[in-house]
Amino acid sequence: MKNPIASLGLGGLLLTLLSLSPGASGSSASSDGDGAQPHSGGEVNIAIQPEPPSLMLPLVQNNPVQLIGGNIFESLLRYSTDLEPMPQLAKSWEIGDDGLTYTFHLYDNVVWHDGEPFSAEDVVFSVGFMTEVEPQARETMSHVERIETPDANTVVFHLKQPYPAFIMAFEVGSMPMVPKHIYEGTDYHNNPANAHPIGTGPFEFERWDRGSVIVLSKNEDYYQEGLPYLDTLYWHVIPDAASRAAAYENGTLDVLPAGSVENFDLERLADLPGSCITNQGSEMFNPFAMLWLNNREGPMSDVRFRKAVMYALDRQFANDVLWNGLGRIPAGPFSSKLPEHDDSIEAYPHDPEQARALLDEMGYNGEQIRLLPLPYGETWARWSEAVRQNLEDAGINVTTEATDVAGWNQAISQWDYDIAFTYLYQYSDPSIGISRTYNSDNIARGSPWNNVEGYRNERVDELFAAAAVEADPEARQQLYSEVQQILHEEVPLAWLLEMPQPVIHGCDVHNLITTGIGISDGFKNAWIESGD
Amino acid sequence: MLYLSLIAGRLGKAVLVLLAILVFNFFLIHAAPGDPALVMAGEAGSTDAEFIADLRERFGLDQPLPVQLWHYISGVLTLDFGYSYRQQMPVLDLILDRLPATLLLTGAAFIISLSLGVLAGALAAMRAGKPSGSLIMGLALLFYATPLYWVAMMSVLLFSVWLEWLPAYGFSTVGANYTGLAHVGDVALHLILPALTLGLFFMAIYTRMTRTSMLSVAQQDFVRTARAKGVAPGVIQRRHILRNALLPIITLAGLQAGQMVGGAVLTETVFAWPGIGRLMYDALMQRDYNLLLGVFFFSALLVIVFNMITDVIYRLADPRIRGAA
Amino acid sequence: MSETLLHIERLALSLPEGGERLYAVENIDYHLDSGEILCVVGESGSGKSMTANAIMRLLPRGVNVAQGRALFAGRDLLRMSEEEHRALRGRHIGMIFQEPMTALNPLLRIGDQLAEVFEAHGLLSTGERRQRSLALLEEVRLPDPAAALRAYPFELSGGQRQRVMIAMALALEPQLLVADEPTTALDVTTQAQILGLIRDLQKRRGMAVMLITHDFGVVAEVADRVCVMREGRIVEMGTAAEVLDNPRDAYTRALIEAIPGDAVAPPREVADSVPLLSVTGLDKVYRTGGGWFKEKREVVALEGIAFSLGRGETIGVVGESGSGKSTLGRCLVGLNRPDSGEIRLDDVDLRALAGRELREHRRRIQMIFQDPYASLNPRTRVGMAIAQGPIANGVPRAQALARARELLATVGLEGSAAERFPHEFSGGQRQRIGIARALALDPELIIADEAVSALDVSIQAQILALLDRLKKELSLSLLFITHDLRVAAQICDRLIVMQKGQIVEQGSAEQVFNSPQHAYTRELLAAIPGRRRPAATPVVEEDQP
Amino acid sequence: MSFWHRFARNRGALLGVFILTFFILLALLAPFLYPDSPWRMVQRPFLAPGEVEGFPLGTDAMGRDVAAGLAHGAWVSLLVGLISTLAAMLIGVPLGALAGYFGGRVDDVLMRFTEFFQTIPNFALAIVLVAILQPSITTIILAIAIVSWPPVARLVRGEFLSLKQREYVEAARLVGQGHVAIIVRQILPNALSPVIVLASLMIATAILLESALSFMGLGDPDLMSWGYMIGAARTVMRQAWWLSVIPGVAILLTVLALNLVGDGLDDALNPQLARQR
Repeated sequence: MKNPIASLGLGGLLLTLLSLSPGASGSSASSDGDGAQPHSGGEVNIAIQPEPPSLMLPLVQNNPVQLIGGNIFESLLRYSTDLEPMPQLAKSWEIGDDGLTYTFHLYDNVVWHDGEPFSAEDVVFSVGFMTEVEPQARETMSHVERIETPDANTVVFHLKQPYPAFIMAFEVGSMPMVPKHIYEGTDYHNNPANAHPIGTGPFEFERWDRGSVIVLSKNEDYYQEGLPYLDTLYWHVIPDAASRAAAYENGTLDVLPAGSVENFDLERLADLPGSCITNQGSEMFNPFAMLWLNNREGPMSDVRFRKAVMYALDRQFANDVLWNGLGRIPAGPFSSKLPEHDDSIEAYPHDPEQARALLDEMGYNGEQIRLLPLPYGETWARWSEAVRQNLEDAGINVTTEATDVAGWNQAISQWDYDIAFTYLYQYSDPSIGISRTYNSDNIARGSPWNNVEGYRNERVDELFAAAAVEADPEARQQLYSEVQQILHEEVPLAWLLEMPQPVIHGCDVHNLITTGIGISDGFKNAWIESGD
Repeated sequence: MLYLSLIAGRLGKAVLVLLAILVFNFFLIHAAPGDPALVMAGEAGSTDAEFIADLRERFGLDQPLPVQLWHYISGVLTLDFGYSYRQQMPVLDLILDRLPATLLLTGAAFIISLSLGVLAGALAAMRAGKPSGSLIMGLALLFYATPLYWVAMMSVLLFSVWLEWLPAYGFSTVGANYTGLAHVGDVALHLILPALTLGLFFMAIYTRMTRTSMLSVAQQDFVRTARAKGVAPGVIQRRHILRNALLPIITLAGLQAGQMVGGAVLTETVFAWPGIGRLMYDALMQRDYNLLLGVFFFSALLVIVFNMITDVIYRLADPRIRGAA
Repeated sequence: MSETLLHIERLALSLPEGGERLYAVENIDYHLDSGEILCVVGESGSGKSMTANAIMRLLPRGVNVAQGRALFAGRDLLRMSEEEHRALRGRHIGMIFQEPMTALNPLLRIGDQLAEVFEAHGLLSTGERRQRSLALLEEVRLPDPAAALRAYPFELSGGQRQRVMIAMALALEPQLLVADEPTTALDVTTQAQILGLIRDLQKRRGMAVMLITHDFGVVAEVADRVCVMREGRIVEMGTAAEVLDNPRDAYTRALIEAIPGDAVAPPREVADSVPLLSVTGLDKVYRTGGGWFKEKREVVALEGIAFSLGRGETIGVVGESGSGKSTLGRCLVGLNRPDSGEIRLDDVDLRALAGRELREHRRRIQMIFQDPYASLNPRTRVGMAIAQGPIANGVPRAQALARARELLATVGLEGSAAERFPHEFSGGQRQRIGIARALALDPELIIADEAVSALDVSIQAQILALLDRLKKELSLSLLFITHDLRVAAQICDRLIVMQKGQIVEQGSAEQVFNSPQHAYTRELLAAIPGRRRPAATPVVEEDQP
Repeated sequence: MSFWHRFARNRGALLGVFILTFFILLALLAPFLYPDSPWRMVQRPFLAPGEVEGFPLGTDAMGRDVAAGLAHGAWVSLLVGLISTLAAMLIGVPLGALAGYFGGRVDDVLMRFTEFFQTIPNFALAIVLVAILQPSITTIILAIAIVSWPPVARLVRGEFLSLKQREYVEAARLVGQGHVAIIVRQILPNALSPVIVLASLMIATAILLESALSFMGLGDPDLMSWGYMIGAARTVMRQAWWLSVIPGVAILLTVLALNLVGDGLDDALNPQLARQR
């Protein structure tokens, strides 16, 4: 069982753009609460990198598409930074006591950007659309037995069996609403409307100068009175991180989504007068950096070697120097953000001597270990240099094999690596974001996102399976604690960091982040002080 | 008539070279690890083999390589450059969209480097052996030796961040919606830094070359003849020395006008210039085969066009070639 | 009429440090009167051009006036300001140079280059300049002057360009014309025409001419007075008659005597009746261009060439540039491939052979090249250069090198020369090395292509004498290709006269010289400079360096 | 006058030799001066030059010794420059020699081939090659060689075209030397001077090209090169300008020195040849 959001998660690999705060909150709040009154008007300039391939969010769900598309498209719900469902197109909803029926009551004054009314029929169509084009949606909706539309503004989902996570499925990136009157009966991928996407969101697509800028303008007919506040959103395509920093500095840009500048620049930019930084807005994703260790072959198949790697890593240094101390060092496979995290587990300390001893014990013969860095910019490059140095200091011989994104995908999905950087989203539930990495039935060549390290442990498989369907929280916690202890002992892969996802923006931009997916949820509530 | 047949001959050759480049690049690109489906699947985080297979089928990547090549080439022969997998737009549209920016950038850089370079080189030749001449050559050498991207970085820092004289990046001021002359002025302002950066290196080359060429022409007999006629030194420099010295520069300029397109990758990246160099880099990283091949095709086409223009100019400049045609 | 126009007093020009000598010229003292032609004669390196360059302020970098004056109409040319001097140049002093091919700006039309003379001195309107230019081209007897005005230099022949140069130099009717080797690069008939033209114009305009030359034939043709230079000093000066007929200085005498006379050498014994080489029906057409869209151009280089050469015989092939004589030589040695015809060496048809056999026979014909500077690999030691042939033909290296030393001795060089590089030798010495190389494969026939034309006269004579001796000692046959009939006369038994790829006349040297049958031969003979003068008998012995 | 004498007369060339010698020594002595890996994180990050004793050039964003990086980087930059130039020569010289010597159809085919490579913008081709073959020192050298040989081939061809007309070459043909001997012994040595001059400039260009590739993130991740240092310093330029300036100046000086030496070689080699012609 996977949440469709999972599909978005790894899109973050392209260049981390989504924000999530693992604990540490930003140095300054961007949201409400500073007393100022919202007012209409004004424009906001945001960095976007890389240039999205398309804005048709229902068809393409990588990060830049979602960053922009979240303004154009909407789903039934949004989720707060505490991951509580909030109204969006559905003004209210009920879940049947048996956990089998989900009833959504839609706003009745919603129109598409082209003026056509939005109705329950569109919801049904969208579910069909997404299950057709998107594998994750296919899986989520496999729990649905049938959908009913008693009237134009009501949708009822009947599930085959109870599935508590279903209420989390209506985030805009996973289940965006697609206009039935445009797409029904067409070849979705070649529909001319893809170039000019039509949604129900607070902003409409206006213009795209390829290579320069994407412009969205206010949806004057938005169904929520007074929203949005802003007139125009300019998404600037600037391929170079230093240029993005410079553009923010000279006032051209107002918002730098997470990952748009290098971490080294964060502190400086945040310290500029009138500049704010926040770590909120990625709670839904929970990115977690780690090293794949190819358990199948060579020294990595020996648990002592894998432990030696854990001892060799100086994770504190990486967090302090590369992540501005904003991240958190994980003790085991579960992010400390998750309630299921077992606090009794202690992190492996940085202890090269211990690493050396383990290597001696196993009889490591100095064979070359290939390290595959993540090709997503300078921070990751530096990190891999630091890790290589850590490993070498512990006596492991390392050669780095640099690749571009395509090469990385190829190497990981074909298991052609010894040690490789990656990061994955853990989401709000271990059964969605964590078990997929360790379950032996998830070992399959051809994808970079499954159990690519090749770890097999029947007990772990059992525990994950049982925990996913365990209704009793305590029993569930016990199962997850045991899993964590086993994994901590067997080190199928090396856990690096609960990654921070700081967003930098001008303090005059208010209400920027109001939900658990941050900027990706759009600028619906945002307003700018000067309003010029 | 002879002229026409000559051009026809060149065109024939050019078409062959272009086709060869396409085939070469086709295999080169397909030799790269990964494919567009894998990249897109990777971005989307999709784990589903069906999804990837579906993408491959949609892109026609499931067919044998020779078949794909045949489809591509026969498409190109009818001026159909295919569809960008990633951008989901016809390659031709994408390229034609970006081409003007690159032409503007390289054109400006070309004109700046050529005019300033020749001027500086001529001055240096006339002042050879004097401190001012050495100073010009020293500067030229400095420009030549400085990495392009480094100049770019430093000039953004200096002119955009510290002095705030010039925009740091981009093609025009976003959101300003200038029209007419104001738009032209705006673009021109944005053009200054990238064009200078790109032009600096070539300017240094032209400076050095002009000087060398002028000094060597100055040794030739007809210059002595002109002196013996009592022609004033300035006129000798201009009419006799510079004019002849420019011939090799024309050849070089033609070669380099083409190479500037390649050099623009760096400049376009640092300055966020929406040109075809960046398009190429992105297409490469995304394994957007059709787009990448299209960019290669057009940049090679540019080289060939520049070469032909050079040829024509050379013919106009040198009566001996004209006579031999 | 004779007033002194130019007076050069105790002129010395210093050379850059580290050279072979301190001064380019030293203690130069002469004068030039209006209306007279002064010939400054000397071999290369004698400094004969330096004085003229100093007057024109065209000295090469590093050469400076050390002392002395050059008074032109009473004013010192060497000390006046550049502006003053520039006003004189072109207007009062004109100059023409040796190399007409490069002396005109290739990118400007002839008319513009002529008009520039007026423009430089701010004279006449544009229209008038054109008119004067046209008149000038007529005066130098250029065919179709109107077309020539519009032409670019590359469209004119060497002779025509030299006429343009003369027209340019004479445009403003200068009082003094400086002509630096004006005919050296030209064919003999053209040379005669240009010399005639200069003489003619000088007479009509009464100007003074300083004519710099290495050729006493030219001196005899035009000079009123002669100034002979050697190693930067004047060795003899006087009227043409005095110097030519009665040279006081030994060097002058040697120079004059070294000019191959136009009398035929004493008839030699009749050569072997069995021909070593016989050539029949040789044709060669050069094709340029071609390809898809280019027009083909064809130049007939050889057409129906037939002759034979006996053992021990020397045949001279004479003709002007473009007559095909060099192509003939190159076809014979195999550097060019004839289109058709037969080349038989001792009844072996070389054209029918291939591979090893061909190589074996090719070896029997060797060549001596024109340019002693280009014919030796600058990076190969002399001994190796000679030994390379035998080594390539299978002789052991040590043996070949030893033989090379012997050959060096044969051609009059020390054996130690084998260890040195070509640039350490003079032109004459290099030509000896070239001969040694040709001998290394024990050839039966040697083809000498303009083998002495790049050399100074005195050296020419030595090399000719060497060839003559070797020919006798080694019983070689010789095919001697030259544009210089005087040289041909000195060494050849028989002569072949070529024009436009065809043999127009052949016969014994005596026959050809004394009773030329073909009009072209007569024209060639008539054009030899200084032919009126009775020739001195060649008495030069080959001197050992 | 000897080659060295003429060369030494050119003050710029001497300066070039001086600078180059410095960097070569630095490269050769790097393993002794800085026996530790230049990647080792040894101090606080972002130390300014001279701030802490023992780190005259400061430390980078990861606390690595910039001086050590510069020394080891000298080795990489010079090595890449030298080997890729040699490789370009190995492709360009034979092709140019064959084309120029045999002329005709051979020339036609080889020159079309050369033109082909000249028609692809070379920096773009280098990027594609390195990206496709995956960045490593070998692929970088290969890519640089592949994009930089055409000028060599053209130059050598031009020299061969003119030199094969020389009388001494014809003389060699007459005495029966084979094609190989003529190409290798007669023409090649005389064609080498301009090639050497070109080579010195190509080393400079190769160093620039390597640094540009590294800047684009296509450098060998295991080797500390100057281009890598600038590329890595780009993101911290505002915090620590010296991190991009120091290797930038090193590249600048090396390229400058190579050019000065090239000019000196040109002066010293070519007049001699001119005189011998």
